[in-house]
Amino acid sequence: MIRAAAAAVALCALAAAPLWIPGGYYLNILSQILIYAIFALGLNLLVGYAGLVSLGHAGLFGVACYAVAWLVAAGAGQLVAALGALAVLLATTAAFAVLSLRSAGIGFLMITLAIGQILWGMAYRWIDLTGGDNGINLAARPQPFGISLAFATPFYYFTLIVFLVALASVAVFIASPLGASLKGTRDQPRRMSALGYNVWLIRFLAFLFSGLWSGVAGLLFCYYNQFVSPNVLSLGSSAEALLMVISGGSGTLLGPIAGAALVVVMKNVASAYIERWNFLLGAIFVAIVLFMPEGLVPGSARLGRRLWLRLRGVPAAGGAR
Amino acid sequence: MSALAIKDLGKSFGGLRVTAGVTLALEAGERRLIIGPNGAGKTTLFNLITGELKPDDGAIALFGRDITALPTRARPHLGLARTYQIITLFAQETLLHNVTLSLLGLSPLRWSPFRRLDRQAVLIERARAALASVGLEALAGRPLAQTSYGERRRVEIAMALVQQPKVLLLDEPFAGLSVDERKDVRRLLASIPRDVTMLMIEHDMDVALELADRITLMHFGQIVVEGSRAEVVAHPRTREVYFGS
Amino acid sequence: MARKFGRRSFLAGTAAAAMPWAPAVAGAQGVRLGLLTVKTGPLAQGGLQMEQGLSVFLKQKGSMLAGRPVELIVADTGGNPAGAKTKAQELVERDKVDFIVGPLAAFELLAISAYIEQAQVPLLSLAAADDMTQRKPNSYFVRASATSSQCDHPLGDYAAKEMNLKRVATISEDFAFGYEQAGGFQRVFEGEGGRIVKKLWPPLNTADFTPFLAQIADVDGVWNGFAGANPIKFNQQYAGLGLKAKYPVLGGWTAYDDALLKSFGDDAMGAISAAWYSSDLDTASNRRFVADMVKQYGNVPGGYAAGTFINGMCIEAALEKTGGKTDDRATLIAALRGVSLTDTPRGTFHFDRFGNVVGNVFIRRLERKDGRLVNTIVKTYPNVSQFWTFDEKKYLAQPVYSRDYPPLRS
Amino acid sequence: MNQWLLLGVNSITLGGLLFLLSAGFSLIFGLMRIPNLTHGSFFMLGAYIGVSFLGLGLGFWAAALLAAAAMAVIGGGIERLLLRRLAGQELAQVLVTLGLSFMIADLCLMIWGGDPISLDTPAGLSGAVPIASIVFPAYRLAIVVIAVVIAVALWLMLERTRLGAMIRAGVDDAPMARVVGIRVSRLFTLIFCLGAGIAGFAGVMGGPILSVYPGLDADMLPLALIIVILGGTGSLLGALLGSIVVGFLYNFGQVLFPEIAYIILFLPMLLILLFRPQGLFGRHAP
Repeated sequence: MIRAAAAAVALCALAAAPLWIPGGYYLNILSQILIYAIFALGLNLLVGYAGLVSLGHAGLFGVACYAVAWLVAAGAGQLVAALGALAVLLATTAAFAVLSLRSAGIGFLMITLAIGQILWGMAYRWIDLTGGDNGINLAARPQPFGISLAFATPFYYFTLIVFLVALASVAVFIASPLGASLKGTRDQPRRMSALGYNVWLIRFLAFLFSGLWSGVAGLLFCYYNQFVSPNVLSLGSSAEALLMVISGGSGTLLGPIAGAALVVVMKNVASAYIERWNFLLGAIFVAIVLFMPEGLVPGSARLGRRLWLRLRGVPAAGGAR
Repeated sequence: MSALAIKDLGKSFGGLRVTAGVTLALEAGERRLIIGPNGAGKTTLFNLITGELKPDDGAIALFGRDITALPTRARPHLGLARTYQIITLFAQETLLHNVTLSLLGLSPLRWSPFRRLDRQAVLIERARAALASVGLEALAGRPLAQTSYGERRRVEIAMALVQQPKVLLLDEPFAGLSVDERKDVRRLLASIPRDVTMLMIEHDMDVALELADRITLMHFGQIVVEGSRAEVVAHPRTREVYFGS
Repeated sequence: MARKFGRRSFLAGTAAAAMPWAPAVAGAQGVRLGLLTVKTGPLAQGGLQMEQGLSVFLKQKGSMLAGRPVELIVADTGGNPAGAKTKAQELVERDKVDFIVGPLAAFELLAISAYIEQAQVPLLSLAAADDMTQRKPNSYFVRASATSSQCDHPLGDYAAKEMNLKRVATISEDFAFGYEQAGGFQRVFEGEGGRIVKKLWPPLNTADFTPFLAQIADVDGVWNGFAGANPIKFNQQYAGLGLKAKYPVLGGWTAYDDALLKSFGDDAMGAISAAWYSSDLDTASNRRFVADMVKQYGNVPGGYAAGTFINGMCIEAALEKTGGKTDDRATLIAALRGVSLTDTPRGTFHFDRFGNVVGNVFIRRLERKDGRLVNTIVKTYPNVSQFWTFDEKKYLAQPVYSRDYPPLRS
Repeated sequence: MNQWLLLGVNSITLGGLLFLLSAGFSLIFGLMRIPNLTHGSFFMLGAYIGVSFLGLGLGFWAAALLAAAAMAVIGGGIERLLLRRLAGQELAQVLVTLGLSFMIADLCLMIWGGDPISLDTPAGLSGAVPIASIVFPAYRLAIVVIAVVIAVALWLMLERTRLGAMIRAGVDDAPMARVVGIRVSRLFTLIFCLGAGIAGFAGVMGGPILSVYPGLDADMLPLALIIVILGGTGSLLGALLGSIVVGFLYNFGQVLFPEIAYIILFLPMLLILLFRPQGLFGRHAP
């Protein structure tokens, strides 16, 4: 009940954001949070639910970014460009997955890092295609059903719809038999094989799903900035997305969203007031590990429960087990 | 036709031969006990049968079908199930979820990304029934991490049984259990339908012998003696293996 | 602290922090100046100097330009394109600035170019991307520093005519700023009879340049276009391999920027460089600027600080023309592009029709004087246009300088 | 001809410097299974601390050793206060080591400013040494000597001392080492001190070649990762051979394959991960 009510309130607040957030600037920040939240939701499918830590996901985010910008620049219509970009993205993701799923654990992390760096290097050097560090400009945002997304409010709603679809799809997936299978492969991969599951294929499908949302976020990012350069594929970008997932709470539905909000707000809003915001962001990550190692969302829930019990006079220890 | 037929199976780790020329045939419905000192290669044999290890040479057949090259994941679908000596379950999940996962492993439903697992009534009822059959129905909703060792052993067995295997491999099902728990598990194993072929590793001869039709003694990765209880006990090689004389 | 002009006053900051969405209230008739710079990460070196230069300028003016008080709002882009875009939006939409100074890097500038055109806010950037004032111009853009290739055209001329070099190898980071600088040098140098025999392109994050330096042989000189922290590394390694004794070295403005002089050892001595600013220049405003920079920050200024200082002068001159008014953006940008100044730290300059500077380029030699390193001006090329002496139309008809253009002659 | 000789010599000297960078990373990774993403920051912070010691008028070697000591203390503190609690929690380790690297990078910017700082080559090593038909900086050759000395010292410690035996036992099987009474937790702190100390020392040693600048951390960390992947994890010999292989790949790769300069190290790293996950010289996959 409480959950449903909270979800309804959050949904209303998001839907009414243009009313209570004055000014396009902060609405744009909110759009950015949603874009990164989609990215983090996608990455979390691997990191949190498959137990596969990727340090190369910015590569997928970036490939979609470049593909749509390139296709539009080459004269394709927006819809064709978006679909084409998704096709390119899925092909890249499939190759990425086939290579990296040869390993798990640290090996997986290192392979994804290497592939990510190779994609980044290609963005710099394959100048004919990518424009090198000058990047590619996207002439205009798309106009779905004739609605212009040029301004902050319509773009925000467009992003919000995509975000809600992403969130719903991830929620459905996690509750599905396939989602349960994925979590099983995270906890006991060998046992899962012995139970009749195709661990590799389950991971592969999760990778595709993860790549899909990472790439959709890349598309939105390209529409938002109307510009793409190698920076989006850098190791720093991959690390940033991973930090969002872990700091918010990996393997939880809402964690990545909280992590995305934390990083975007620190980078773009707090940095206007705090000169050493980068230090502060690092310190927040360290503090999260110290005080809520499971991440912001599950950690706050745990602290909140303890506080609630204490307020009601129940000894804290008694509430736990 | 044998339910499970193993022919000349060999496996080495580096220079160490852990299984050598093992040949074994189980008739349908047979209950076979494997005994042998630690390091005799019993669990390795199980891992070879399930495919978790790849044999260097030899062949494994299930009901006449050669499964030597078949991946591990395909074997449960042919009716092969096993339990583990070292418990490898899903510690954060409930008992019911553990058994449901086992059941789901054989169901095409496992590929569905859309349906809700917690609404698959048929599946869940079967899992619940399996838990009831091992006497754990009351604990169905409890996370596995909060159960006792004996309860987990029974979950292991429930997970194997729920797959309705034709051939069941049991790796030390009585290990680490109390006297009372042993009785429970013994009753449980005795109640398994007679048409299920069973291969069991066990050190506790007293309980195991009651369940077994025939006994195979392994030593240094090889089969030393095979026969009825009396034959094996009486065999001089058995003494040699266990008493070193 | 000398930084007090660098940011909003503490009070304003906290008030805004309490109500972050409240657009900061402009002072009575305040002119609002936004600085897009980089204060975190690897690019912070130039970014911090940009802030220092503009702060020194505003302090000299008592924070009053054309009779109006000036409020400076500093935004840290973090040195990436998306950050630049968001911070540009912050300055335009939340802080309602009248001018933006910055950003630093070309990829930041390119990321916000379309937005600036649409928002109609005059932008004064140091980023050098040639095409921003050539093939893809922006009508709200003004560049008082130089295009990437602008200083290297005269350097090519100087290398061929005055140094009599015949065969030169070029080495620069493998990205657009490197290509455009090297292209400019090559075109003029080869036009005057010289020949580029090898072009080397180490990737941006190269730790050791030795594999590239090992390929240099049989030349009269080596031109480099490094930027950021790489010039220090390059000159250390170049000298360490004994190449400095064999082949004289030339460089663009970022390679031997005056702000780097305190970081160089003797390794860089004798280097010939071309720059649009030199702290050695003897003009009244430059003497004062250098003195103030040394006094307030202990730094001899280089191009980054001088660039924003000069941008401040341009803004002041434009405001004086419009009578302090900033509302009519078309008039404002026209006034800004019409600015023509004589006494500036870089001497006389004006803007061309694309908003790019036409002004001095100094050829300097790095020497030790009174125990410290200085770039001594050995020749001044006055009124250098971004098109050098080429015909503008023909110039624009050719592609922008790139890795393979002009091609290496075989 | 000269070019190839120069590249060959430089491959070995660069390998020496890279060994100093990666030895600590490899030890920490091998024993504690922690992918220490702060390692590049240790290298950079060590170099900056060395700069400050040099500024106090200390000699080059004294500054390098003191920087190493300071980094050992800092590294030990990080292990005691933070990583200690996170055994086996890979995600939390990634979060905390990356968080620390953000903090260290910004701290260096605050304290030492953004300008690059060059370290003077120590007196006596500033000249060049003729090798056949080329001349080569004496300092770079000295780095090889130092790398060899440190490699031998580490090897002796690992193979010939009781401490080394305990470390080896810990690398092979930490739970078993605990059972036989080795205080693994103290061992971890010690290894972290050692790893951070060597990284800090390497930062100062690299100063006269690389200089010190913001972003040095991010330039170095991937190199340490590549070396450990190529050489194989947890073995000193692996780190040494991996460093030399990277030295050769880097030097000859940049010249022979300029078109793929950006990925000249990551491509081999990927191939090794795919086809020989235990590394060129390692025994176990990571």
